[in-house]
Amino acid sequence: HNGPWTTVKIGTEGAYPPWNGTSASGQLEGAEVDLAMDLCARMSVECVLVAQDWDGIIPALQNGKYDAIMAGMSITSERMEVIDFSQGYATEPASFSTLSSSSVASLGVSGNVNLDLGPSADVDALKAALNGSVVGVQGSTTHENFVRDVLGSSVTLKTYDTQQNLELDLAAGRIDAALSDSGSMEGFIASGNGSDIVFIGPKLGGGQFGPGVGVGLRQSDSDLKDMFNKAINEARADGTLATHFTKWFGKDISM
Amino acid sequence: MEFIHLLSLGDQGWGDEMLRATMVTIMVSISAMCIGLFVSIFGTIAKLSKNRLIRAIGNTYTTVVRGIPELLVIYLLYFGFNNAVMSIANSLFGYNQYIELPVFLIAALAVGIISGAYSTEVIRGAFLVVPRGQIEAAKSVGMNKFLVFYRVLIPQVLRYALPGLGNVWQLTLKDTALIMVTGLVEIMRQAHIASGSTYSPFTFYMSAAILYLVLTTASSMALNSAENWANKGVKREKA
Amino acid sequence: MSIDGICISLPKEYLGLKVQLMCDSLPKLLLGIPLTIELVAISLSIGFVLAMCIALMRISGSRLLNIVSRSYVFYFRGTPLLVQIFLIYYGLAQFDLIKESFLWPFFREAYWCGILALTLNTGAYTAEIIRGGLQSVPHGQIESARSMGMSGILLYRRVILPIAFRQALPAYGNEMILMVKGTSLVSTITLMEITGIARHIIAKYWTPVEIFLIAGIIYLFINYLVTRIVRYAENRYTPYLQTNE
Amino acid sequence: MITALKIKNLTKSFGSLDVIKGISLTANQGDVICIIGSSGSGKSTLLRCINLLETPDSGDVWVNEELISMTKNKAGDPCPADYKQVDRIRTKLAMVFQDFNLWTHMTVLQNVIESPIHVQKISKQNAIDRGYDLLKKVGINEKAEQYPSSLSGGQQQRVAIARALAVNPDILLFDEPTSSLDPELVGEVLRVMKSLAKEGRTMIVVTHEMGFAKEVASKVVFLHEGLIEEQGEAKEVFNSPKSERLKQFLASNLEG
Amino acid sequence: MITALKIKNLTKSFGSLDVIKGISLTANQGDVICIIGSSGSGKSTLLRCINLLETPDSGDVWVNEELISMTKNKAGDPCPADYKQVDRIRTKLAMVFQDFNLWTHMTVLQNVIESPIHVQKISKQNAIDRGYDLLKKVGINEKAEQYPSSLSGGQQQRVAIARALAVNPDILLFDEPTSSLDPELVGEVLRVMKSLAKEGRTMIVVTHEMGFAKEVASKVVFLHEGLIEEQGEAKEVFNSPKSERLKQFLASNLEG
Ligand SMILES: Nc1ncnc2c1ncn2[C@@H]1O[C@H](COP(=O)(O)OP(=O)(O)OP(=O)(O)O)[C@@H](O)[C@H]1O
Ligand SMILES: Nc1ncnc2c1ncn2[C@@H]1O[C@H](COP(=O)(O)OP(=O)(O)OP(=O)(O)O)[C@@H](O)[C@H]1O
Ligand SMILES: [Mg+2]
Ligand SMILES: [Mg+2]
Repeated sequence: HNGPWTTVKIGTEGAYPPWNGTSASGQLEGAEVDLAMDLCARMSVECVLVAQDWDGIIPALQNGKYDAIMAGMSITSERMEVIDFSQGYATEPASFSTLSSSSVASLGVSGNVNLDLGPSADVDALKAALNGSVVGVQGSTTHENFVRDVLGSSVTLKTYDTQQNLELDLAAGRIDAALSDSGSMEGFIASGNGSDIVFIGPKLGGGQFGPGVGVGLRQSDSDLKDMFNKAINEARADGTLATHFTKWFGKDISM
Repeated sequence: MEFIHLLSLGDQGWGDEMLRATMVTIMVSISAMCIGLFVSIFGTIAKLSKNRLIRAIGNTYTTVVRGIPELLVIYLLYFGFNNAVMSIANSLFGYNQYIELPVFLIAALAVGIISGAYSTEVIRGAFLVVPRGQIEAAKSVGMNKFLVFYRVLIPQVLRYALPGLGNVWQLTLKDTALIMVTGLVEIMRQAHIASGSTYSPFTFYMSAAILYLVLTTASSMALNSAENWANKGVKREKA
Repeated sequence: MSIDGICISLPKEYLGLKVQLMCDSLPKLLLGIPLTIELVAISLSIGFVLAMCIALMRISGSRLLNIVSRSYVFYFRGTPLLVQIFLIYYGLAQFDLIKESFLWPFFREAYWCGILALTLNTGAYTAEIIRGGLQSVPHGQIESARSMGMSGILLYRRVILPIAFRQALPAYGNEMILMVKGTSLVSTITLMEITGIARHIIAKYWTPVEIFLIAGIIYLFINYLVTRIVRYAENRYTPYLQTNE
Repeated sequence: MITALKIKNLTKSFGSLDVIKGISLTANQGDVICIIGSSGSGKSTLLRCINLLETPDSGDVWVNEELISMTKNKAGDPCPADYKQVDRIRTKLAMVFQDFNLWTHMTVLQNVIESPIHVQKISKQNAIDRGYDLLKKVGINEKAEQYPSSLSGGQQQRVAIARALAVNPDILLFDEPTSSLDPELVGEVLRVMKSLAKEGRTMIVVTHEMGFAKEVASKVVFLHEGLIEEQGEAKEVFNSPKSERLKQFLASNLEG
Repeated sequence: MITALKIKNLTKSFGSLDVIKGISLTANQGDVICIIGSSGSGKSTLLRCINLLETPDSGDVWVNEELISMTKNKAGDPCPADYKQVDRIRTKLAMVFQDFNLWTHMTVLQNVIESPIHVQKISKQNAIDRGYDLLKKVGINEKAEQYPSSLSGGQQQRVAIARALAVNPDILLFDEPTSSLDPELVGEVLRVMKSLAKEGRTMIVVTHEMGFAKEVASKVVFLHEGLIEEQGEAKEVFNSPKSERLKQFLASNLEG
């Protein structure tokens, strides 16, 4: 990109509430949408939000369809090979959920696990409980990576194009359990459509899930990365970062 | 009734979004059909050409595009076209900025290229069924190549091609459902978004189905009257 | 030499395409072929039987059956296959009535939902093809059969149906190709056929163009085989229609 | 002598158009009856009523002195009382159509043996043997394995005749069997028909070939507007026509 | 007297099949030349070579004493030297086809006035007036506004003749103009052709209608395997054929 940034296009999915969703008036909405507006104001650039299916969200960034991704995308080493990230702005643990009537529901909820800290008994218990079941995740996410790496062939993996379709199929009983970020699933449970869904096992962080969610950027745009880092620092310092996430998640998941 | 609320107009319902998306579907379909017809002119010329190489190019186009799932053609264009345009711009003009093609254009192009392959087959077929004798009759009264083409061939080709092109139009209309993957908010994507946000997939996919039915029915009625007009002078075969 | 060996020997990139990656993903994509073929074969066979019933309903003379078959064909030819797939898979699960019924074990499975959607879709198109075939049987050939004492089932079995099927063969060949292509859409409801696997690989390497190119070539090859089979059937069953081009 | 075919007071209309207005006709075994008349006079309809390809409105038809029994359907329209009888009688009454109507999906031989095998339940080998004989008779046995579409019109018509003969019919009905043939092909078909006439086959022939009628017809029937305007021996009818209509018809037909 | 048409040493082959093997022929103004011969003898090909619907391999054609100039294309195949000349000469040489080949997307009148308006650039009103006259001449003026598909074969063929006459040609070429007609329709077309012959039109007619040939031909040409086997006055040729081939041909053709 030549010259100073005046307009920044930001790609998001619009199907991952409360991070980013679509309202009944057809507008994008969610914590990241508010945050994007806030950050752009701080960077003194004009912001345009672009909706993009998750499948193509990284190729479209590389294509130049937009300049940044804010789509609840976790920072991982795998993604770092093809794109760059700003510093993280939020972190939300992942957890498994299931229907309360399901046999795996008896596992119950256990504590927090940081996968960076090595093997955990909670994870082993989870693996044992899920043995032979069908587990759904949104495709090409950290959640998918976790299921592949840790649960491997002990479960049948189903991947979905959106978090919402994953939620629909969990509620419909087509899968035994779903792995997703806790905040999204809490939102679904709270919406009333998934009222018989319960969490099981530990809340997972670190490891495959990476250090948190950040702004995805092209590797060539280091100037834009600096701008975002600076703006995020400011937003964190004056508390607006926390305000945005509290508003949408009902708790502060900012980092 | 829950669905009335969901489909209401205004900020609380998705009715107005669905209608707007229908307009987008219509616009993309029309653009794609036009692009397809434009492409099919060259496709037909290529496939009827005496030159083997040109004929091979024409055949490859129709065979490949009709043999690959539409979804893949759209994906390939969506992800590959920008790259291709940019590398061409780069190698020809040394221009190395991101060139952004509007999603609408890419979507219309993608469906247009598919539609063009089918139109090519239809138009080529129509050329071949114009009775050779009518062309000879035109030559025998002294018409030159241009007159034969313009006064005898084209009117008949149009007539023979019209029903087939009508089918291509219906196909094009339905193929636009697949461009939801490009992010362009047409009927199918709007239904997808709305059903995801409201967790009422049946309501919205059914609405989408009905909207498509309305479009296909209305256009087939229009096509029928066009055919009747073009078929003046042709006896209807007895049923 | 293993496929890995071949792939390594290729240049990493050519014309901006990641050639090695394309080569590596080929065997993975090929694993999707059995499911693709299975979906096509099952939905085409059931769809054909369904289409026969629909076509017979259409010519049965009963008003009710006629309206039912017309509406069915109207709906499934007038809407995109993708809508049909989504409606059956996601749409029906919206109703508790269905989730609690004996049908749920069927609708629960993406596999069966996919087959159902593809079957209903091809059923509608095939019914029209069969109807066209029946209509194209020259009236004189039916009359000459009648004049020799044939009637009823014998007339259908020996003269009308054989001629109709032969007339319909090319159109049915096209329908088979449409079905092969149609299966790519069931990747949207979690089925891992060729396109499903392609999307999966893409999600890992973020290289849609390369992977979809390979997938496209596989489809092209399958459709080439379908064309050859139909061509063979045409030569076998309609030698009198073949032109010596 | 047996009456091969007897028609009494036959009528037939299409909607408000009365096409056959009451025709009676008798053919003894071995008769060759030629039906002539201008276009639209009802020749084809008469022929098609005989083997019930059209259902007559009223009147009776006897084949080999067996009456085809008719009844009325629910709507009050006439229809055959017994479809089995119709199918059986149709094999006694083979028809040769103007445009051949060979089954395009079968070879020449298959066309000929189809009805004997599947309708008359003759053994396949017998049917094939007889089929070859018939094809030889019409001079086309070397084309047995070809498909009809590869034959000339005259050859196709000869196959159609062989096919009609294959059910061993008592009466042959011909509806303008040469009129869709090129002039050069007419000869070969007429030759075959003449040989059939010499064999003593009963034939009812709608034709424009006056030469043929003169040569072989035992009786010529002139149809005009759904009625028999004149009938008699060929020589008589052609050389000294009585009715004004027939005179006109013969004049216009010979001029070309 | 002007030579309307002169052909010298014309040859034409398709691939390895020599169809015309060297034919010379002259037609004076007002001549009616009938070409007869069995199927495949090259009659149509000869006619089509005259107006260059087929390009002759060698030989010359003069129309109204103007030589159609030929040259060779890059591949070494013969082709017209001047396409403008060909188009011009074709309006002097109108052709009437066996299967009419009327333009189905135009009414009868439009068929007739198409070439005068667009090729000869006659004013539309003039063309229409002349068109009606011609349609009246062939007895079909009341069908002017109908489309060809609603006409009978004989009527279509008469329209085709009117269309050919509309360009005011010096020579009319007919290729079996009655052979795809029902026997009853043949008469009406032959009547029109006879009246043209009486007017003194130069006509080259490929035909199977011996009666017509006898009546109007100034010369009958018998083609056999691409060569003129015999020619002469009609009476002479039909009544005392010299060549064995012609005798055979006439025998087989009259018998049907
Ligand atoms: N199925 C039908 N429906 C309505 N009208 C019919 C039908 N078949 C024949 N006709 C009419 O009945 C009349 C007699 O027809 P028919 O075919 O018997 O005449 P034809 O003497 O055989 O004439 P041609 O020599 O032209 O074959 C014609 O006016 C025709 O239009
Ligand atoms: N375009 C062509 N390509 C190849 N062969 C041809 C072509 N046109 C004609 N022939 C062959 O040339 C020969 C003469 O054909 P032509 O049509 O001139 O015969 P004809 O005397 O008009 O016969 P008919 O009376 O059947 O019309 C035939 O063997 C025919 O198959
Ligand atoms: Mg008739
Ligand atoms: Mg010819």
